[in-house]
Amino acid sequence: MMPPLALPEINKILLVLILFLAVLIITVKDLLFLNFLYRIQSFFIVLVSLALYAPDRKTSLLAVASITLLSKVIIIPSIIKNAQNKLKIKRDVEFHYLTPISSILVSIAVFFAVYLSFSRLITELPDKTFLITGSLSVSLMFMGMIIIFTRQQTITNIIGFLTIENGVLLFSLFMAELPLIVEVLILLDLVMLIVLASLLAFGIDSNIEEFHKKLQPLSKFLGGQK
Amino acid sequence: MMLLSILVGVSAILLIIFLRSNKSINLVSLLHALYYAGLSIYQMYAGSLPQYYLENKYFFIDSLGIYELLIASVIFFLSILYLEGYIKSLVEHEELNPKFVKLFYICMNLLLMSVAFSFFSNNLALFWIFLELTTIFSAILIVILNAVENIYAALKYLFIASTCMLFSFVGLILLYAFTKHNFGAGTLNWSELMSSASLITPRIAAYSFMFIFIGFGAKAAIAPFHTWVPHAHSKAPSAVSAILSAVILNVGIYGIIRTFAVVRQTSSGQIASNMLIIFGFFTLGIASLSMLQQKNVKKLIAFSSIEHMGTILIAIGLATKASVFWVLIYIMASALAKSLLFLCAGIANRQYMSNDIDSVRNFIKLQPLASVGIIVGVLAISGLPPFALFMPKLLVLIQISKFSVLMLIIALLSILISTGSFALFFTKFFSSVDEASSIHKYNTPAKMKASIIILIILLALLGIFLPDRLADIAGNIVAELKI
Amino acid sequence: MIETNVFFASIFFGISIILPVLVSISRPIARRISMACAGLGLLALADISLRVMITNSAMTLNLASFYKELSFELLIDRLSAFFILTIILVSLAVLIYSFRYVEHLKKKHGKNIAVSLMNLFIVSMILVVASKNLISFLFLWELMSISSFFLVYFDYEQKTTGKAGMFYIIMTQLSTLFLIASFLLVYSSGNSFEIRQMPQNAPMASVIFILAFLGFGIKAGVIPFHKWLPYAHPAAPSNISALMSGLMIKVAIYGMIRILLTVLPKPLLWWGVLILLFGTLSAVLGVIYALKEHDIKRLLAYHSIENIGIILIGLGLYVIFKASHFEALAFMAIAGSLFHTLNHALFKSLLFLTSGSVVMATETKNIEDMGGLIKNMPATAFLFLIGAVSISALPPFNGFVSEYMIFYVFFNTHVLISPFLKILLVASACILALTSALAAACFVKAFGTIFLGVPRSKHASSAQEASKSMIIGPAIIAILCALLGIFSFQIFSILGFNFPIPNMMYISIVLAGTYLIFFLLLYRASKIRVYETWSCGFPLSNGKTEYTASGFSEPIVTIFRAIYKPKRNSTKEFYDDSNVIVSHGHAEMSLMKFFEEYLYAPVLKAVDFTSGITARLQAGYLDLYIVYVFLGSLALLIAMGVLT
Amino acid sequence: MNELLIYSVLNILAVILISPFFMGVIKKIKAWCQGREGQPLLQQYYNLIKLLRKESVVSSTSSWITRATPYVNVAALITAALFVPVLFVPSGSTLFGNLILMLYLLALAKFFMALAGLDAGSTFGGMGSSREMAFSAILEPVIIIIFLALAFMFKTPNLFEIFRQASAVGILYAKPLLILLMVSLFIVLIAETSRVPVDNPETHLELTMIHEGMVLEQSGKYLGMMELSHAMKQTLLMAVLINILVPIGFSTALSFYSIAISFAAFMAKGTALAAVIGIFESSIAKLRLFRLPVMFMVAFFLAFLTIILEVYG
Repeated sequence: MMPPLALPEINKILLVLILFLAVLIITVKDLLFLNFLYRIQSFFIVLVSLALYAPDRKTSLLAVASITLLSKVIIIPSIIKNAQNKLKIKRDVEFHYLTPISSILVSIAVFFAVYLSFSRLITELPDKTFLITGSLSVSLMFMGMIIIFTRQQTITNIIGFLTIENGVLLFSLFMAELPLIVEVLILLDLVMLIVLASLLAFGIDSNIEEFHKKLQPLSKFLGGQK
Repeated sequence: MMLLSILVGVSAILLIIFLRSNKSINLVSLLHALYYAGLSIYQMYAGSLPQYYLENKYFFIDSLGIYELLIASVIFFLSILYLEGYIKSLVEHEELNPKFVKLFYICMNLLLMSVAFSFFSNNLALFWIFLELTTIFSAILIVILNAVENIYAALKYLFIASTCMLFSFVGLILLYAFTKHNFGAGTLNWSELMSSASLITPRIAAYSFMFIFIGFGAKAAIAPFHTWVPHAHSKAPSAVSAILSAVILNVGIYGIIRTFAVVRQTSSGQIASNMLIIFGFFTLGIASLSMLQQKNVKKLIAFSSIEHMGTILIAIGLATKASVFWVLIYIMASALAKSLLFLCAGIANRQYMSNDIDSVRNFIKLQPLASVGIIVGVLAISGLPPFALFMPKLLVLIQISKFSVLMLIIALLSILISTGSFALFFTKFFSSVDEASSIHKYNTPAKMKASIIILIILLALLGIFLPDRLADIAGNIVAELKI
Repeated sequence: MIETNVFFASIFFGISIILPVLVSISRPIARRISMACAGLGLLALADISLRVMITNSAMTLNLASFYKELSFELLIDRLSAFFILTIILVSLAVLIYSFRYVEHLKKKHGKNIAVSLMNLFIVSMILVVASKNLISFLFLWELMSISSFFLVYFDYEQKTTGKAGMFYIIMTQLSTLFLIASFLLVYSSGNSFEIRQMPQNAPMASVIFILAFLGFGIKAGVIPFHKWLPYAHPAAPSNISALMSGLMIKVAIYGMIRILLTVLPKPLLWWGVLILLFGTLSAVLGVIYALKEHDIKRLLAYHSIENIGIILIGLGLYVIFKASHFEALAFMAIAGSLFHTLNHALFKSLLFLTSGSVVMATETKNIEDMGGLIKNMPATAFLFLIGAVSISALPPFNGFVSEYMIFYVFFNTHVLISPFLKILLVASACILALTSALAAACFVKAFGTIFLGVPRSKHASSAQEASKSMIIGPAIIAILCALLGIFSFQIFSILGFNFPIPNMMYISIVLAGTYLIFFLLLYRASKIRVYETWSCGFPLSNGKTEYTASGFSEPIVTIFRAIYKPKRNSTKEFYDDSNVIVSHGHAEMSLMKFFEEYLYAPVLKAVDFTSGITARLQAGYLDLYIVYVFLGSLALLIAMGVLT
Repeated sequence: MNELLIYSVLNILAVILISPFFMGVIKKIKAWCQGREGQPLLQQYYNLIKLLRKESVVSSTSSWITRATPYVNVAALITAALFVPVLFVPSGSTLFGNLILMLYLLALAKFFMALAGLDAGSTFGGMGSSREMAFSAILEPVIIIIFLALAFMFKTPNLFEIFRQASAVGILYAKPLLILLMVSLFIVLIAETSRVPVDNPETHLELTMIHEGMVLEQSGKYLGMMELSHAMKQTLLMAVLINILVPIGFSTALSFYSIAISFAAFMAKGTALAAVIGIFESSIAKLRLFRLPVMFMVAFFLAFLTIILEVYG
């Protein structure tokens, strides 16, 4: 579980980069670029797992790295790209609830909250790096959620969801080796993605905003007005 | 056993792929459900529990699993019985593409399998996987209808449930990492966790329970993670709604019970208890208030099942022997009542092609059996005698009253509000009579009627008498969980 | 002997409930067999309870068991037997009445179900009263509520019925919830569901009492929880109204008495004051509201509230005197209130049944459209009159005796020590007097407008006398009303109580004797000529010039305008611009519904508002939902950090 | 038992026989006050006898209620007469003497009278019944509180016992508070017997009539019976007032002489009270209908004051 001393530094740098990418994802409007950013983020995760692999040479980590590379860096982005092409949407312009700047501020706040909360665990910790890695990856999850709820396009939402998943992946990479289950998680992810993408391909030719308009009568009778 | 189950499942799916007529497909699915029902009943009487399968004990069966499996398979059986006529009508009205009927049944069988296997899993991670699979398959069952709303309902379901489930995953990893640290070898096996729970550091237990709770709570419709429930339930075909509310939510609760039982062995048990109770009350309150102005019949039932989940959560949180015993009976009774209501609402949906209560006219005259079903269902779900929910509800309330009077009052108030909403719904539903309206009567197929009748009978029988064997099983569960 | 009786009774009841549902033919035979069976079952039970009543013994019975100690057990002691007998007497008459009445219901289908539900309702009431433990009490109590709800809801096509049914079931559930809370506290005190005495000085005693009082009070229709009565009664068929008003609200009284006698046998003084206050309020407001009603069944419903008030006054007196250690007076008070319970059960069901016949004959519930029915329906009119006289507490009928017993206790107020209590009781007695006088006024109005004078509508003039079973049923009750009044002293002696009540037998002999003597003396004294009514020379051709029911109550409305708060709305339209020549106008007078406007509406509004907010928060936007997840999980995380 | 029987017969006969006389006295006094000579004192007896023999006209719309009411009235009043001893109190009986029962017997009579008022379907009858029931309803608490006050003072609700105590002590010395109570009782007497500030027994004008409206349709023997019972009611209420306030000469034992003295004393006191009533009636104007509750409240207040003084004094 414990990587040698030099490696945490690399990992920390990678982690910070991943978080930075998440921040970018929060702010960027162009969907293609968004997808690209996600691809890079996933790639960094592959790098993280490789960095973790380096000291112990556990093959399971290598497997995780390769599966991640395959699905998250190659397959999923291309599926999304396909869907995007079908939907003919280029940009996701509007922001809800939070402006990009406040999103970033909230993310920082969330990070501190998570950090403080996890610091309660410090006495139990075998590995003090957990505090920083763990809270960074959990805040990545929260950032993913921010992406989902500030954006309107389903595709952005999916990327948000995938960001959350990246957070989980990171968390599990740092915490423990659960090769089987992590791999299954990634595969499940893939299945989910396929379902979502086919959903998009089948039914949705509009964004949620238009859908809200369609739903106006319904939401009125529910008493909701936004 | 595992192999047999897989074999049965796979062969059922293969048969479905090769068979042509809808009737025989339905029959195969029925048999599949019947297999699990038979299995659970057989284990109930014959098996010495728990039994482990596979070398590393990844799969097992114990009383809680058997009990949940029995409920789930009965609901599956009745829903599939009901499904044939329902699908026919869906296809007739072009709400379902005939091409998808097969896919529908395949997903149904896969859902059944994943539910059953989630009960068989002796491992949190495996359980997590099967739980995730239930999300995917049930989402497909929702999305399969030709309506945009269904897609959005499924999207909400997928997004909310999976997001929360990812938190569960974090919890799992946390637990695994620290059991590895403490036990020497990491484990997520229920049986090992239970037997050496005292070795888990309390704080870690609390944190992982919290993370796990978010995900399982979302599957179990616990506020504020419940929001997918009304949408998914109202848009799904009624038989699927019945399964969603009576089975899928229960799988979530099952996970919570298991994890809670582990955490309770540590000194963080109290925190977990309080968490469950607080969330239970929050759910109860939100759900009962949401019911009041609900005009969509199926949403109303969905909120009611959320409300019941709140009560169940409170009772689990109280964690006394009696509360857990009665909450198990409660789970069974509410599952039956909810599915009865959904199946009857399905008939209303076929009759008026809408779930809106304003479109209902002359229901008693058009659908006498479904009317009886709704009457019984509403009575049963409101916890009124002589139906199954009365006693467990009362006894759960007793446990609450022992805990605190204030909580009792809050619980009673929310129960009143939800009963009131049902009364509103009930009177509106039946009192909308229009002699002049010329609604064409929907001829309910006999099989649909049969499943409703069976549910009514079950609810009535369990209302006046609790079979010894069921009580024994529930008692065993309490012992197994070391409550 | 007892076992065979119970056995037969349960078989008969079983048949009476199940048969009409199974046999779905529209001919009356199944219904009749069912009602006959119910009657036989009642008779079989009557034997047992009479025996218990007279010998003052008790018997227990184990019916069935749900799980381990959760069983349906019966215990018939004297109190239960008394209530069972009350239920049996009224139910028998109602069954006889329903024999024909059910056939007149407008529904083509559903008559069978109505009969089945009615029998279930009767049986569940009996079983509630006989319940030995709280579990079976609650179970059967709910069963009773549900069956009565469906009976109220029987005429479901009407919009008003839907509302009435909804209101009824919500109120009845509210009552059950209070009861559950109270019972759970009783349970917690000793981990047993047995209806038993609470441990001495239990700190929860007052809480238990308050909760039970609220629960039973709502069901009994105590003001301000009374609103369901005037809604539910007009909606239900008349035989059901008779059962509900005559019996079901009495079951609530039974519950209250049971709590006071068995569970909390050492009541505190302030409980008595509370009961007395609620009782007095219910009595006087009940009758005041009744006076303004012109819907006959609603009027009767308000009178039920009034009489429940009187019963509660008796109970309150019991507690006050018991807590002050005047056992004899306390006993008299509770006996009075029990006797009034029986009496009210009788005469109220009599009134509901006869008014049911009237409603059926005239096809209206509005008494302003009736009139002169005494000519076409002499028997019904006579029976109604007996009911009216009894409920107005006029001697020598039964209503008088029970009210007398309560008054007697009031007249002994001077034994109490606390001056506050003395004054309170005096005030309460005065209000009780006012109540009974107003009740008499109200029944003069009701009887006068319905049966006397000239018919006010076509239906009223062509009304037909009710069929035989619809006369025999009420007639039995009417005879009982008279007998229970005249032989009250003797009946109490047989039961072993010597109360200082007047021997009504002698009074009746004197009354009847003088009546007869004068009748015989003056029989041939003069001729009798029949001629038109003198009306200042105006012809009295139709009912237009008659005194109306609203006219009748006008002086009372004016006197009590502080309570009614009559509002007068009038609008005028004019031909010319300077508003001089009135073209037409509209004027109406409405009476304020105090409790609706100031109690029910605000509560509903608040609940509605909150539920509106919750609905709006779940309006179907995914982003919003993810925000909830975000906030929820963040909050959990922070809470964990703070708490652990 | 024997004593009771004698009491019953004597008391009933006395009340029946005396009642019209007091009516006559009041009429006479009123006539004198108006400067008329007035009818003979015994005119009421002649009237009664004539009415009882006269042909009765019954409305075609009316039912048996109209015909039964006079009998019920007379029967109720005669029964009530058992409860108020005018001549002597029989020893040790609780059978009669019950204030509440007496009150309710009066109510029985009133109930039927009001029904009869509605029976013929005429507007006047309805109006009479309506007003009568309304005002007697608000009078009821006043009567009860007076009786309660009596019960407070004498520690018994039994009128026999009260009379016995009253005649045993010179009551005004012992309980001066009774004066207050008797004022209330006087107001009740005025109201219950439909006298001037409340009702005007002389007119048949719809503005004023209450009691007369109800008996408007009665004639012949029926009217006679109604008049008789009305007079009896007055006598009974007067007797309560007299025998408590001035129990001088009232007999508590059964003997010929004492009863004769008692009779003479009662006639004298009754005539005096009747004169007071007549003068009172002549010297006051009819109150507006809805001002009446105020007057009743005065009576109520006095009785309530008595109780308060009794409780705290």
